[in-house]
Order: sequence, then C-alpha cells, then structure tokens
Amino acid sequence: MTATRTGRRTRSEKTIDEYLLSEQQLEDMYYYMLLARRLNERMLALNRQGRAPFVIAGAGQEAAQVGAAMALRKGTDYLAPYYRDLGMNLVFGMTAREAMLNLLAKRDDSNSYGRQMPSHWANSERKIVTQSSVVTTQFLHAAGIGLAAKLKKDPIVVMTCCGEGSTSRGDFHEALNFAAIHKLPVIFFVENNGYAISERTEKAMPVPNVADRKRGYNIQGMVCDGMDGIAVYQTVRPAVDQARNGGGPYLIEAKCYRLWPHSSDDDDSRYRPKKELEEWSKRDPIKLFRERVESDGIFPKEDLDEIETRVDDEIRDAAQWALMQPDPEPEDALGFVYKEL
Amino acid sequence: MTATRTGRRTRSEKTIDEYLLSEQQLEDMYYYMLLARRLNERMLALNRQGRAPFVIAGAGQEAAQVGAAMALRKGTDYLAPYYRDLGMNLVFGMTAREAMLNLLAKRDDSNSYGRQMPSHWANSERKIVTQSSVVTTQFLHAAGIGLAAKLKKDPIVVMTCCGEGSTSRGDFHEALNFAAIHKLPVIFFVENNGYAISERTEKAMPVPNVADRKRGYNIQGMVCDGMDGIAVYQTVRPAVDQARNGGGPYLIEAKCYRLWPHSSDDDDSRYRPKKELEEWSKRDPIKLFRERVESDGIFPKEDLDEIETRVDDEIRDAAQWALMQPDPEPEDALGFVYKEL
Amino acid sequence: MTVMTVIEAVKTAMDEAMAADDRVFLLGEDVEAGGVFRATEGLHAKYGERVIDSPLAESSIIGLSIGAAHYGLRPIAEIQFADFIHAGFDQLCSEASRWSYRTRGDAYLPMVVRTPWGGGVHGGQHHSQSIEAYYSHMPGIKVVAPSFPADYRSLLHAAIADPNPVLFLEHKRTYRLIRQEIDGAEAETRLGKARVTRRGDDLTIYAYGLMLHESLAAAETLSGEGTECTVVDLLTLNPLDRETILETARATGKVLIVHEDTLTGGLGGEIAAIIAEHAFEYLDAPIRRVAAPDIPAMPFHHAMEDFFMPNREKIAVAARELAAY
Amino acid sequence: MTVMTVIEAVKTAMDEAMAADDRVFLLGEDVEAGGVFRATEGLHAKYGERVIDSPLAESSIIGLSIGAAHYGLRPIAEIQFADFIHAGFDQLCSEASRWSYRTRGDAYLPMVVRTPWGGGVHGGQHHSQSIEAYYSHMPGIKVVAPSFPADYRSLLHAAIADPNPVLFLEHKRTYRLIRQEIDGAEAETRLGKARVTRRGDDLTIYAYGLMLHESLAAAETLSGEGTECTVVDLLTLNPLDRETILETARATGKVLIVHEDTLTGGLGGEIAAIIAEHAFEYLDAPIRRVAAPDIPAMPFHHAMEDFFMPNREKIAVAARELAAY
Ligand SMILES: Cc1ncc(C[n+]2csc(CCOP(=O)(O)OP(=O)(O)O)c2C)c(N)n1
Ligand SMILES: Cc1ncc(C[n+]2csc(CCOP(=O)(O)OP(=O)(O)O)c2C)c(N)n1
Ligand SMILES: [Mg+2]
Ligand SMILES: [Mg+2]
Repeated sequence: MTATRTGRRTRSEKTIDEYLLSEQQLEDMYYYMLLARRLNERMLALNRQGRAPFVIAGAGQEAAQVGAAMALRKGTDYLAPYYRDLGMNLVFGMTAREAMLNLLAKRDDSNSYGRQMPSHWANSERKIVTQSSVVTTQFLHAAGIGLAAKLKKDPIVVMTCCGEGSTSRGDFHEALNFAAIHKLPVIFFVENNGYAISERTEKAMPVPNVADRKRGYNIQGMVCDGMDGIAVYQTVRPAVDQARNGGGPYLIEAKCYRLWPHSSDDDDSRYRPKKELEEWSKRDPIKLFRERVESDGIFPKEDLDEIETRVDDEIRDAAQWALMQPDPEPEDALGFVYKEL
Repeated sequence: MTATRTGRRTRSEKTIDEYLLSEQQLEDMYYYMLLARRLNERMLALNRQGRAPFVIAGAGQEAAQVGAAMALRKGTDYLAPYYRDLGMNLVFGMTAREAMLNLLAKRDDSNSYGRQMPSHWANSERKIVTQSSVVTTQFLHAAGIGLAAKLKKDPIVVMTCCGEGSTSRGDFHEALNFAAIHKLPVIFFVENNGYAISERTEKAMPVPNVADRKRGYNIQGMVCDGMDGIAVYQTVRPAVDQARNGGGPYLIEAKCYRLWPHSSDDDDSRYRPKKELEEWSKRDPIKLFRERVESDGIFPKEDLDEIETRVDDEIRDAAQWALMQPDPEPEDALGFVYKEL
Repeated sequence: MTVMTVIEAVKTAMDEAMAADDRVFLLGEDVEAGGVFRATEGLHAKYGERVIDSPLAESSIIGLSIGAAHYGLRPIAEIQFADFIHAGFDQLCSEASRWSYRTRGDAYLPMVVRTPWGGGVHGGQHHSQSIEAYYSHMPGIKVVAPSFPADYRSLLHAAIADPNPVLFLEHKRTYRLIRQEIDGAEAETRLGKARVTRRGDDLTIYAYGLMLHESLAAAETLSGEGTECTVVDLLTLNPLDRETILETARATGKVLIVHEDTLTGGLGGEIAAIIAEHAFEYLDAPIRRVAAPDIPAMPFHHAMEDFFMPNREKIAVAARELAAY
Repeated sequence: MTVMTVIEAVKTAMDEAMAADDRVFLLGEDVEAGGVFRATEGLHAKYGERVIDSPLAESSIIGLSIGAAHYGLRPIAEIQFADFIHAGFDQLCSEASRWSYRTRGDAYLPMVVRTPWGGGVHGGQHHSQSIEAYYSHMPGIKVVAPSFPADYRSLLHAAIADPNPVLFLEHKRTYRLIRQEIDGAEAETRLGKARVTRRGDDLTIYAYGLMLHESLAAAETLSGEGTECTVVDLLTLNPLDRETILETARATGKVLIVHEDTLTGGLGGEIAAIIAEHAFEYLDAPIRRVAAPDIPAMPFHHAMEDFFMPNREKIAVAARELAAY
C-alpha cells in the first residue's frame, strides 16, 4: 500500500531533481517513515498496557530502512531483513494491520502465525526471507539467494540487513567472502545505531566504520547518513543498479542512532548517557525530513499534516482491528514441522 | 636440540649483518629446514612401505616455518601451529625421534599418545598448543592466550598458523576482530601454499593476498617470500618485538608453495599442472638457502655437507629407533576423558 | 537468615570466586553493564578488567575461553541465551571436549560456560530452548543444570574449581521465581551427583531445572491422592549419576522421566535406556516420558507455549496412569 | 547386470538427478576436482557451473544452500567429512530445521547435505565421527543413513526430491567395501521407512551404516549356533520408523541396539526408550546396547581404533547373552 498523492501545489522542480526522487517517492518516503515510527509508538503503548509481551523497534532507523528499501524493486528483489526493519517491510507492502497482527502474535499473522517473536519477518510473496533471532545468519541466506539468481541468470538483487554489532560474527565474514569471490548481486546493508544492546561500537569493531570491513574483501562499500532518507536512497540506489548488472556485492553502512532502549525489556539508563541521547534526538530522521522538504518548498505544511492525520487514522484502525482478531489455538503449535508437497 | 657449530672458516661479516642473523642462527636455520624436509621424505617412504598410515607434510614451507619460529622466544612464547608445521615444532625443541614416534602413533608420542592423527602437535612444556583436525579454530585459542597474557601482564607473544584456504572460516574473522579490538600480542601467520587441497586461492579469497584481509581490522600485516627463510625471519622478528611491547596483533602472509600432494592420500595430478610444479620447484626453499649462503661465502660447501650428513644420521637413527618403540595397548583408548587434579 | 533467588545465587558464587581467585574472569556479551539478566551486575565496577564485554560472536566466546583456560586462567564465559550457543558447538565439541583426552591430561581446560536456558518466558523459538541433549553427548564436557538456589551457588563453585570444561545451565524462568533460605540448606558440592529430593514408594520422577519444581508440585498433589513419589533432582546431566538413577528405579519399579526438551532424542531417552538395561528385572510398568512435542522449538504465543511446555498437571496425569498400571 | 559400490551409487544418483532437473546443483569443498572420496568425479566436466567449489567454510556451505533452496533451486551440499559439519550446527538447527515450521510451510527448503561419516579408516578423532545423534534431535531435519548401494541410490533420489532439509549420511568405510548387484535389488524409495533385512524369532538387532553389515554377519554366526535374529536396517534416523521398530520388538521380545557412536546420548537411547514405553509388555529381557565407549571420539592408532569400534564379534557376544537370558 503506498501513499496516495495529496492536493497539488506549486514547488521548485529544481530541488526535486536534486533528490533523484519524484514527488510521489518523496511523499511515500515520509509516509513510510512516519508510519513505522507511529506504529512503534503504538506498539510500545500496547506493551505498557500489558497487551503485547514484547516490542523491538526501529526508532531512529526509519530513514535508513525506508531509503534503502525504496531503492529496491518491489516484487522482484529479495529482502533478508533483521528484527528492526519494520520500515523496510512497510515499503515492501506490509500494512499497518499486518504489523499489529504480528506484534500480537495473532493466528493470522502471515510472518509466523504466532510461532515466532514479533518482528521476525517473513513473506514469500513479497520476497521477504524468514529469519530467526540468531543474528547475521541471514547474510549467508542472502548470498545463497544471490548465487541461485546468478545460476539462473535472473536480474534480481538481494538486500540483507543487520546491526553493526552483528558484523563481528563469523557468518558475516563467510558471506562477504563468498559473495565477493562470486560477484553476487547482494547488498549487505548495516544499520549502525551505535549500540549492540549495551555495547558501543568500539567493543565490536577495531575499525571506525563498518564499511571499512569491505577492504578485506575488495568489494565496494560506502557510509551514508542514516538519519537522512534521501541521502540513503541516493547511496543505495546506484549500488542496487550496479549489483543488478553484475557489479558484485556492496557493503553499505547507514549511520543512525537507536533512539529507544534495545527492546521493551531493556533499561538503557544503565549504560547510555542522557546527554548523548538528547544530542541525537535533535537529528531525529523524521523531523529532519519534514524540515527539509518543507523549507525546500517541496510540500507545504498542509500536505505533511494531511499525511500525519492519515497515518494516525490507519494506526488507530489497525490496533483496534488487530486486537479483535483470533489468537492461535494451543494445538496450532503442531504442524508444518515438515513441508508436505 | 640445536645444531652444534661446525669448523670455523673466514667469511664476510658484512653479509652476516645484513641477515640480522648470527652464524649460529643461520646454521640452525639450514639445519632445521633440512631436518624437516628429510623427515618428511622418510615419513613418506615409510608410508609407501605400509608402515605409516598417513603423512601430511610441509615440503615447500620449511623456510616459512623455520624462519617464523626462530623469531619467537623458545620456552616463553606460545605456538598454536597447524598440521604442516613440523619445521616450527623442530625449532621449538621436537627431536627427530619424537617426530617419528608421532608419525607412527606410538604409545609414547607426547603429542597425543597415538590418539590423534600424526602432525596434530601438542607439548605444554614447549608451549605448543594442542590442535584438532578442524582448521582455523586455533586462531581463537591463540587470541584467548593473548588475552590471558595481557590480563596477567606477561610479556609473551603467541603465534598461530594456518593455510590460506583456512582464512575463509568464520573463526578467522572472529579471532582477528577480537585480537585487534584488544590489541593482543598475537601473530597470525598464514602459510599461503597456493592450494587448499585442490582449490586454488581464487576459490578461497577475493583478495590477491591473505595479508590484505588485515585491512578490515586495521591491524598491521605484511607479505613475505615464504621460500626465503631469512626474509621470513626479517619480517616476523620485528613484528614479534612490536607485539610483545603492546603493538597489537599482526597478520603475516608467507608466500610459499606446496611441493607435494596435500597428503599421502591425495593425487594432485587430478588438479595441478605439472608445469606449475616444475616452475616452483626451482625455488625450493632449501636449495635457495644453500645457494645463497654458499655464494655469499657464509658457509663453505663442507660445512653444509657436514650438516646434511648429520641430519641423515639423525633420521636414520630416529626411524630405526621409533619403529621399535611400543604401540599403545587397545585399552589405552580409555582414560583422561576428564582431567583429575 | 538469607533468602536467595537463583539469579542471586549465581551472582554471589561468581563474586565469591572472583574475590578468592584472581585467575577467574568473565567474558560475554553485555556483561560489563550487568548482562541482560543482571547476573553480573556490579561485578565490572568491583573487578574492572576481569569483566570483559565480548563482541557478538559465540564461537569466539568459547574459543577465547579455551585459550585463556589453557594458559592457566579460569574463564567464566556467558552465552546470553542458550539458544545462541550453537555457533560455538564446533569449539565445544571438536576442541574443548577433547583437550584433555587428546593430550592424556597434559593440557586441560578449567573453564565454565554459563547460559540461561528453558522456556515459559514468552521467549519464542530462540529464547526458550533446551540444549542439554546436544551438549551432554560430548564426553569431556560436564553439564550441570541445578534447580534450587543453594545448589546453583555450590555447584557453580564446583564448576569453577573443576579442571574440565563445564556447561552450567541456568533455567531463566526460575531466576527470580525460585527463592530459598540458603543458610544451612542442603547444597550439593560435587559434580556428578544427583539428589533424591523426595522419597516415595510408588514411582520415581526424574527431572531438572524448572521441571524439577513442577515435578515436586505434581508429587505433592499425588501424595494427597495417596500416591507417594520419589523425585530425583539430576543436577548433573553429564556424566549422569547412574547409581542414584538405578537405585531409585529399582526401589520404586515405576519411572517417569520429565524434561522440557522435545521428546525424540532428548535426555530422557538415555535415562530410559540405562534403566531398561540395568534395572529391567525391577520394572513393573512401561518407562514413561513427559516432554515437549517434536516441533523445532517453543512457539511464541502463550497459548501455544503452554501447549508445548510440560507442567505439573501433565506430569500428574502421567504419574497417575503409571501408579494405576 | 550392474554391480555398484556405495560410492558409485551415490555418484550415480547425483548424476541422474542433475541430468533430470537443472535446479539441482552441487556445492562443497573440492567438488569440482571430484571430491576427496571422488563422489563427484566427472560431474564438473559434465555440468559445469552447477558444480561449485566452496571456500573452506562449513557454516557457509549450509547457509548458502538454505538461501539457494529458498530461492527454488535444489542444492546438494557436501561436507567433506561429517566431523567438520559442526560449524554449520547453528545454520542447521536454528535456521534450516525451522524454515517450514516458523512460516507454516509458506517457505521451505528442498536441500540435501551429504557427508561421509563413521570410522574404521584410520581417520582418528576428526575423520571418523558419528554425528547422527546430534542432528537427529532436530525436528524439521530428516536424517538418512543407508547401508546398501541400492538404498543409497534410491534414498538419495528421495532426499533430493524431498521439500525438506535432509542430512544424508554416507558411511565412508563402506564406500568401496560394500558392493551390490542393483538391478532388481530391493531399494527403499521412501524416507522414514526402516527395512527388516532378516527375520528371526529369538531377538531383534537394530543398526545402520557399517554396523548393519556387522550385525548381519553376527546374525549369520548366531544362526549357525541355532539363534535366529531379526535385523532391522533403520535407513532413516529422523523421523524414526516407530512402527517397524515396535513390530519387531514385540515379535522377538528381546532387542539389541547397535551403533558406532558413543553409548551415552547416542541414538540407541531413544530407540530403547520407545521400546521400553510402547513394547514393555512384550519384553523378555533387558534392552541391550552395543556402542562405542564414552570417549570424545575414535582414537587414531589401529589398536585403539579396533578397541573403540563395535564389530561382529562384540555384537555376537551381546546377542548370545541376550538369547541366553
Ligand atoms: C547469535 C546471537 N547472539 C546474541 C543475541 C542476543 N542479541 C539480540 S540483539 C543483540 C545486539 C545486536 O546488536 P546490533 O547487531 O548492533 O543490532 P541492533 O540491535 O543494535 O540493531 C544481541 C546481543 C542474538 N540475538 N543472536
Ligand atoms: C573445518 C574443516 N573443513 C575441512 C577440512 C578438510 N581439509 C583438511 S586440509 C584442507 C585444506 C586446507 O587448505 P589450507 O588452509 O590452504 O592449508 P594447506 O593444507 O594448504 O596447508 C581441508 C579442506 C578440515 N580439516 N577442517
Ligand atoms: Mg547496533
Ligand atoms: Mg593452502
């Protein structure tokens, strides 16, 4: 579901070009970022009310997620995301109602039908690859999809994502190594939000940037401002086009910041300086985007307010609807251990 | 056991200085390289005679092994070698007789008492860390030893070794990542012999040199000519000194060549071009060394011949002696599953 | 008098061991900040560089501990959730378990790997697993899974003092659920010993972790109905205490093995086999097992989680059938 | 008439499958050159880029196969020796085994992981292991371990056609040791079915791989002494064929389970437990197991290797005792 255009008004075509994004795309970007954030906020509220046992959110990473996902071909390209990537799933077609079904582990949640924790995405039709809670394993799955596509000569791209802390695992190395040797069409997208639960990046990496890890594989890689959705799109889009045309894998790092605790179970006051959080909050990706498109005169305030209202309505509807949906039966724990054809 | 000096003769002191190695060290280097090669040759002969079930040799890697091991402090520094590192074990004190005991899996083989395949080295007294057949795991053991030494503030260095193919494994990444983050005194020494069984380096690495992998960890690393024992020593020695003084880990690649099949079970004619083998044989590290020290007038022919004779005598003795040593009893399979204190 | 929860017992043992022996150090994800279950809270402030945050890499947490233990230190590694230990399977199985064997004790590894296991916490597929069956099939590794705080404390001390690799399993659901007055409480100090927690003539229930508590509750219920159960707290899962297992099986003639792990290939099979071979003449009934169904792991939704988890009711049902046999 | 060895049967099945379905491809170390056991010899020349040398990295061999199978191809991954699969434990247990379960079949993995297992080849600690117990305790994965060439061929075809991850275990000692005239030979084509290879009234022996052949030899010896054994070739180790196991146990009343793996925690425990629970009334004797001693793995020296390995003599001794019970 994408945003429908709002009322026409005059705006500078020049700036539009700079963005490499059409008006519709810019509007979609704002819509998806906002939808992701508001969904996460509502999810946390439901958790506080004791109606959702667990929430793990992407607050602070919406620009990275939406900007990167928009650079892919929906319906064609594969996505092997990680638990924070609600924004990516929305771009790929997940609705607010589906997101709420997943949060509440309802019977009809098409990600895992209540079998996995929330935010363990999956949707074969949308080419979202199922993932576990075990981090970084999906990097190898993405490389395997890239290998298969290369063997079949299908012009697709796979994007897989993880946090900066997850790049310390062996599977990260094995996946980049193999993808580089075989020049596979894989975008390894790392959302560096500054923390792995309580551990700052210095604990996980001897290099200042995740993207520096590309040097051991002689593949291309770059760092982008993960708080700026437009910059993310502008970085990822050319890489996707290159990869699709045999340019081999890319390692792209989006510098963002985890604005919330690790999860609804985490108390970040144990390890995170208030000051730091305040500083970063000033660069809230959604605030930044709105300021920029407003000041550039792309969208007048009214358009943006209109989107906000639409998003709020959708979420109110989604939460109310999802809460009334059926839960799994106890016996639903059984079945599909093995696939029957 | 080190070589005893042979008869004195005049020689140019200048060249000695260039080597950064004393006469004694140069003589030892030749002695150990030769001892390793001749031992491997005798082992293969015993295998062909059906007296040794399995041989995995270091032919072509003697300069890399002896040059690197001589840069360490015997009795102080730790070595976590891999199966080809007979040369390193000799430098650390293993005798020809012990090497033969190990080949024949005799009861008194102090590496594993016949419990492991030959060339799975271990000797706590000599600070040789036991290893399995599973490649690259020892990289993490070495990093762990480095961490322990750092915690205890012991001024030691650990060297761990593997082949270039083994650098594709996750443990390689995890070990270098951790050692780099904590600036541990570890020398990661990779003996690039051009093949992982039948696979050429292009199959294992997207980078031309193993040492290029250092760039993902921002540690120091270098490539040296693994066929030149003196060059290897000159490369490794400064790194060892640096590491000992808190300089952090090093990734050193020695370019050598596997002159023999992978093991006594392998038929390399299936995958290796004869021509290539012939070319590399011209650079046999032992031949090169002898030519160089002879032409530089370090050792006259007689000295070197004398060493050859001594080595041959030692090996004849070692083989005869080892063959007569007792085998393990069947029941020796039991015991030491758990250590009792 | 001191009442301790499981998590307090674990933390106390580590604190005591670190204070007594400076070779002991901690390595794991987020341990400096206290760990996600707060088992190491305060220890970084107290012991500084002896409490080390590892990168997010389980193979290295185990592999580094092997190296450090070989060097002579006494690492206590923490795997944040048992479900994530599998990347370290190779280091545990191919290396740690064989270190002493392959050198005939010339080298050995005084190391402990602590990890929270088990379900009932809405952890879903990857925060609820029972991993003991895999890791108990590794001669050379000892596996411990206590149930009461006093045993957690004494057995963690025993594990740290042991010269062999010990996998120390902490049932996360019991961390704050189970409390015990520990002064003078019975505490097992030896690895490899099970405890007969309750004596009854009619049948024996074997369990560990959360299921031991559920089994005791079921035994209480059955006692009210006139059926008296012996309940064995296995404590150490590898090596198993065959003597206690066989003595109790012979004494009651009917046995029920309970675990949270899935049925097929779970530890219950081995215990059943030991009894079926060595106490056969004493058996008056089929050997029963109460375990989770054979699905990959705990589903997330509470309705399915409850369906998956064995509990006092399910145990009581099986025990009644057995008693009536 | 065509006589095939085990290795020929394996190669033939792969060749046939690749010829019939271009989604099938091979991934593993040294497979282009034919593999260290020559199981893939000639296939690279014949199928080109569909036979792919992987780097030396087992987690990726499994993880890449998962991705490729998810995309719709049918990877046959080769792990050079079963002993080296453990770095892929996480990818198999946490990912492959749960792919269908956690999506209710929306996604699934038609992939095969082939690997040579077992001892008796002077392989020592890390080229001889039995790994089936670990990997059979993963609902969602199927584990197959045939004994005869005809079954190797037909079951490898079945594994390739199956929409689930299948671990296909090939006993390396039998690769060239066991030959069979395969035209018209009985060949099991279904995963999950055991075969009664020999019928006898006195006792039943359960085995697989090399030990199935050793068990048949022992049964022959005992037959000469007047004791008739039923011998069950398990073929599929997960899921187990409970029907055949229970039918034969009930028919003979005495059972002997044989495996090369170490005793404690081995697959024999599960089989014993199934029988002790569901065929208890029919049992006339203790359930016996013949297995390797509880040491980390096969020692290298032939004297210790022979001591470690079960064989026809050890099986015959146990069978005689059981018959005499
Ligand atoms: C293999 C594994 N080990 C540990 C965990 C527990 N865990 C969940 S998220 C997390 C931190 C991940 O940090 P990062 O990769 O930076 O991603 P972020 O959560 O910051 O987005 C950890 C340690 C896990 N899920 N998987
Ligand atoms: C984890 C693991 N996988 C596979 C093997 C089988 N194997 C033994 S040596 C070898 C090749 C190693 O190549 P390299 O690292 O270059 O060392 P080299 O033998 O060339 O010295 C392989 C695949 C192994 N020993 N360990
Ligand atoms: Mg992070
Ligand atoms: Mg090599």
